[in-house]
Amino acid sequence: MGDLPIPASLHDCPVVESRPVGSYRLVSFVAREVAALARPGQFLMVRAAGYSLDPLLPRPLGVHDIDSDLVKILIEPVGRGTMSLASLRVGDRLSVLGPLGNGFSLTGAGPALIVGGGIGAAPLTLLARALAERGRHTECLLGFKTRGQAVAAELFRNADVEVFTEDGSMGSEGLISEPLPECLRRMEAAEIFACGPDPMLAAVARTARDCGASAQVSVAAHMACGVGACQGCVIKTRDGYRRACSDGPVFPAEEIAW
Amino acid sequence: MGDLPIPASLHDCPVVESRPVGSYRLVSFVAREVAALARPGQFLMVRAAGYSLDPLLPRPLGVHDIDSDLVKILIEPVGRGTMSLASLRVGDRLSVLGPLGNGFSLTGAGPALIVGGGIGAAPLTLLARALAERGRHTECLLGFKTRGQAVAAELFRNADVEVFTEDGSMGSEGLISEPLPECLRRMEAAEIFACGPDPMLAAVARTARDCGASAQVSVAAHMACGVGACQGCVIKTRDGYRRACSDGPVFPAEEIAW
Amino acid sequence: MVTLETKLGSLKLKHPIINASGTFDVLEADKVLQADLFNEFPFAAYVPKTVTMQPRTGNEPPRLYETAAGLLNSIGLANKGIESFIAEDLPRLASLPVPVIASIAGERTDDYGRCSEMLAGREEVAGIELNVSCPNVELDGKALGCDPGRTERATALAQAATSKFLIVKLTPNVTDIVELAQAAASGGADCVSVINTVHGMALDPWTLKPVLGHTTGGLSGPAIKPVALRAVYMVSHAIDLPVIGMGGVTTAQDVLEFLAAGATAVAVGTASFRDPLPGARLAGELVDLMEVRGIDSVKELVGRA
Amino acid sequence: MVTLETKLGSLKLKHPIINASGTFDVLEADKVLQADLFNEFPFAAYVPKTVTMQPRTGNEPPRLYETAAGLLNSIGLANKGIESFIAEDLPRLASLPVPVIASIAGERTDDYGRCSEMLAGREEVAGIELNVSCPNVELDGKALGCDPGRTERATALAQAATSKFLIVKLTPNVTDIVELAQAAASGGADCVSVINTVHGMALDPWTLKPVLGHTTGGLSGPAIKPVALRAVYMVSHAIDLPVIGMGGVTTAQDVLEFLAAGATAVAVGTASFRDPLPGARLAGELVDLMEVRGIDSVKELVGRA
Ligand SMILES: Cc1cc2nc3c(=O)[nH]c(=O)nc-3n(C[C@H](O)[C@H](O)[C@H](O)COP(=O)(O)OP(=O)(O)OC[C@H]3O[C@@H](n4cnc5c(N)ncnc54)[C@H](O)[C@@H]3O)c2cc1C
Ligand SMILES: Cc1cc2nc3c(=O)[nH]c(=O)nc-3n(C[C@H](O)[C@H](O)[C@H](O)COP(=O)(O)OP(=O)(O)OC[C@H]3O[C@@H](n4cnc5c(N)ncnc54)[C@H](O)[C@@H]3O)c2cc1C
Ligand SMILES: Cc1cc2nc3c(=O)[nH]c(=O)nc-3n(C[C@H](O)[C@H](O)[C@H](O)COP(=O)(O)O)c2cc1C
Ligand SMILES: Cc1cc2nc3c(=O)[nH]c(=O)nc-3n(C[C@H](O)[C@H](O)[C@H](O)COP(=O)(O)O)c2cc1C
Ligand code: FES
Ligand code: FES
Repeated sequence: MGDLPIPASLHDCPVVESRPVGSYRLVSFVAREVAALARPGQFLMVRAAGYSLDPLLPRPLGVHDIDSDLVKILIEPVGRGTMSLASLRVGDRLSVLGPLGNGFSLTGAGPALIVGGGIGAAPLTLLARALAERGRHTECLLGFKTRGQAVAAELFRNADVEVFTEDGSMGSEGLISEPLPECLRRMEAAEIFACGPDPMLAAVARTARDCGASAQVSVAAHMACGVGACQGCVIKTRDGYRRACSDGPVFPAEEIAW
Repeated sequence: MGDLPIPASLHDCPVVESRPVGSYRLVSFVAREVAALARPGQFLMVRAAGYSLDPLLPRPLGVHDIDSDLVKILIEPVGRGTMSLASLRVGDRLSVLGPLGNGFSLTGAGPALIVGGGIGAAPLTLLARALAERGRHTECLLGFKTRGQAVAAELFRNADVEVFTEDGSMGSEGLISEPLPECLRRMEAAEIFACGPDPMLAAVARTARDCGASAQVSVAAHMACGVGACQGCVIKTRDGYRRACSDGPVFPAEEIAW
Repeated sequence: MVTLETKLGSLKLKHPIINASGTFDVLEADKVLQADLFNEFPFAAYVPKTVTMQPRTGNEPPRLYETAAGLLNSIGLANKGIESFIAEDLPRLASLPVPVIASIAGERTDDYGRCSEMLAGREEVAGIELNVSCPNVELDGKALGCDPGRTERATALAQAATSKFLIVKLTPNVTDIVELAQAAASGGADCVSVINTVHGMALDPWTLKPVLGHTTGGLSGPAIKPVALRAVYMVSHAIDLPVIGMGGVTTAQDVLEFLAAGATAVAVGTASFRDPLPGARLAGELVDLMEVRGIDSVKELVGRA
Repeated sequence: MVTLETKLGSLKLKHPIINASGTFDVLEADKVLQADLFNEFPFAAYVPKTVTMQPRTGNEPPRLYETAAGLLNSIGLANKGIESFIAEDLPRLASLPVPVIASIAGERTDDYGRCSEMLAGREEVAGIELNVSCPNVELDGKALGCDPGRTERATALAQAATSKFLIVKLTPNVTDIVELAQAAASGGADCVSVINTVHGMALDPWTLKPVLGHTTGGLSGPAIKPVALRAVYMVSHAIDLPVIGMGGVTTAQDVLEFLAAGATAVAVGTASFRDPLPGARLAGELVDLMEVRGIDSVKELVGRA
């Protein structure tokens, strides 16, 4: 996926904003080079700079948004790494490696459907904007567990967004896999771009195949190096194990062995 | 030394001030119970509250000052524990166990000489005030490596303080062991109270013995529990190993096996 | 409704969290801490510091050094000797509302039998833990706990001397800890404790000489949790005795994981230095973690990994 | 004037910091990172990922999990096989400005001889590291690196097959690592690497099942530094060969301490995941630390603990 890889490097970045967005946390930091280079679907390896050796390693986080020199990430605090990143405050510093990974390929044409599940929505804002800039008709289906997460949909601003929650506390009730086929047909969408939990991505892959659309999916895996060196982040594909960090994180849906 | 032990407990304390004092850092936090109970020479086991498991354990720090509900500590950043404490900012929280240890015994009488070396001066401010309140003529000899540390002498406010630095960059040049005998004689001091590096404490012990004064010294040791449970903080005394945390940190100088 | 009550062999525990030997001293804590320890004891059993036949002054200081998420210690089994322990401490421990598990170590293999015999008639003692694994002393020449034959013999001697609940505490500093667990089982142990500290060392950052007076020490704390969890998992799958899991337990989540890995009870050591009375708090938080997972009892939890 | 130049047996190194096998891949890094790696290589030698006779796909994912100040991995020696390594990678590595130390592991003891023979004639290869200690695979039945006899034999086979600088990489997962070091020395090793990862395990916090697809894994990073430092100290005092120290090296202070403990060179593994090119930075900082201590050369530093 994506185009030619762009050189990544390690950046020391001051946090300039950190605010809650529902149960997520939106953190902005200054990172001029990353802001200039990053493309939709790429990710960063992010950790707090400082004396502590715990958490030890950076965590992979999607580039959520770019605003001149500022890079924004959206964090779901699920474990010690993300919790400690979510607890950083203005003035704290981040160590950031990136931009990394292939990102979404934007060479296609025709109507595009963006599908996001939970925190998987984070990197899709940048993508929605990039597709719109390319003049492609784009709609977004975003699915969340509950309202506390779903309020993150507001971060998609001008995009055409439909929200689903499992408990019906915001938008329509249900999983996005349900409206997906109907929506694809209505839009006559040629291409799906998806990021979210594995079962959602598998459903996207199935639906795309059934409807004759192509699909690009961004997968998740535990990572250590983020640059293809450790073989730690592999996922099962039709060609055997491939690295989520440097062969991905975006893959053509049909390549993944679900 | 000291009087009856006073029950200690674990407190969650917000930092309300953190500012440099030369190369040290003065940190104030709210800890009503500690403020009410702590006596000169007692210490606290202090760590940052939060997700990180590194640094793992609290560090022993003397109670430097008390101001109604506020407790103040003076930190010399020498390693990862003290550096991470020194990097905390207003709003961060501390986990504080204390007050701990016996503290200085204040039951003596007559002129008192306070001797502090480097960061060993930290707990002596409270002591200087307590001795003055008891109407005892008190003078302080404070020795430092260099000016960056010696500016901490200003924290002794109204006390009668003489400063020495090894490089002569502030106060008189030299080690405090040099003026010590002369000062003791001039003051006709009955008692010395000292805290600082071991060689300094040993010099104090020798001089006190030679001049017929008594001396209480506060010793340092690596600690884990701070409450007498782990046997980790022992120092050599005439009665064999004794715990710096619960048998000390203040000992009669003649008991220590230098 | 979640219940934390559990049985460790013949011992009834009100919850699965006990203290690790050498890291919590109720007699000292009672003097220093604001807590009513003899009425509301925070752990489900009390394990005092290991005692030996003769009093020991312990190793040369410094005895402690913090490492990344870990603690090195080289206390060297400083203790007042089993006679003073029996005469001075046991009577006071009698009024604790929880079972007392005495911990003993031998200078020679025979000592395990002799110490057990001395404790055999004492009602205050519910169980005996044989510490065959302290890395900070070389009692009896080479570490007894690394040798299956001698571990079995020490256990058998203790077993012959007393009918009390017998626990053997294993060292991780061996090629195959399962072999040692099997030796303890063959010797007649009722339970094994897994693990004692991991061999380690630190240099003073400035002088570059060993920090610890004893040169090397034992590593404990969160740093060794993965090592301990694996040992608990391996041992509990290999032998039929209950396992007390320990090594880095700091949070209720850690307790949950050690139980899932196969421990029937869990001991807290180094974490007591972050919070001096963690037992009751961890038990409370454990209930919450079990509730959200729909797990009703410790029994259901043990070994579910 | 501080000089960092050092000799690791017959290898000349411009400074004492190299990379640990499996944690840094110059061919991948050159694609991804903004750095002129083939001209300014950040380490003093390059050790590629271990290769085996046959290609290996490696273990079932997940293969990584972070623990307190540590990292568990169960990669399982995923590699393209020694033939592809020789055909595809070696020619490209030839232009590196530092010595290349190939790392090999055997499915059977004989493989160490066969792989060494295949590399013997290759000019690009300055040295060979025998990885007898990967905890994530059970090649050849039981771990060869825990058995002194087989470690000696594997070393002797390699030694017979090549005159290249021969390093044996030891596991800490044994009762006595010195015994294994002595076996490597008897087999004809020129150097030993100390240590590979420590056995460990983690459970998923939510499901309470083993996180790693392979159930257990190898622990690395600062958490194991005390274990590694002790091993380096013990081994370097016991045998006459140079030691490459590794295990948790993250800062220049760590490098200093490993050298003081007895290592002649130091390898950086997990820390490369915090900073992808730490070698040159650490070397620079090391100079400062040596200067303030009045230490002029690595030689003066090695073993001074
Ligand atoms: C390419 C990529 C982009 C990502 N973008 C974002 C983002 O924009 N915002 C965001 O909040 N999260 C994102 N994630 C997920 C994030 O990296 C993980 O949630 C994080 O690594 C968990 O670390 P932790 O220490 O908080 O949790 P841990 O304590 O390590 O684990 C908590 C739980 O999360 C699971 N987990 C741990 N590490 C990962 C991982 N790397 N990937 C998936 N699950 C994991 C564990 O199995 C466990 O159940 C992304 C992941 C990838 C691979
Ligand atoms: C009763 C008592 C009161 C103290 N009061 C103060 C105070 O008010 N302000 C203050 O800044 N410091 C005080 N100290 C010293 C402080 O506790 C140590 O500097 C601190 O523990 C070092 O931790 P670290 O992680 O920063 O250093 P480390 O990285 O652990 O070590 C850095 C250096 O400090 C030495 N060191 C480590 N721990 C200790 C220790 N507990 N005692 C002495 N040396 C140690 C090491 O040998 C090493 O050389 C006090 C110590 C005691 C025992
Ligand atoms: C300071 C200290 C003293 C210890 N003393 C003993 C002891 O006397 N007997 C014993 O069996 N274990 C002793 N241990 C080991 C602990 O009981 C426990 O097995 C080990 O520390 C691992 O648990 P943890 O990581 O929770 O501390 C001691 C540990 C520490 C840190
Ligand atoms: C992800 C990963 C992969 C590794 N792969 C190898 C390997 O292929 N061959 C090998 O000899 N050691 C391998 N190791 C072990 C390291 O080379 C090193 O010995 C160990 O990690 C300790 O060093 P560290 O704490 O600096 O990482 C690997 C370690 C990690 C973390
Ligand atoms: S994270 Fe190391 S190869 Fe992908
Ligand atoms: S620090 Fe534990 S006994 Fe003093």
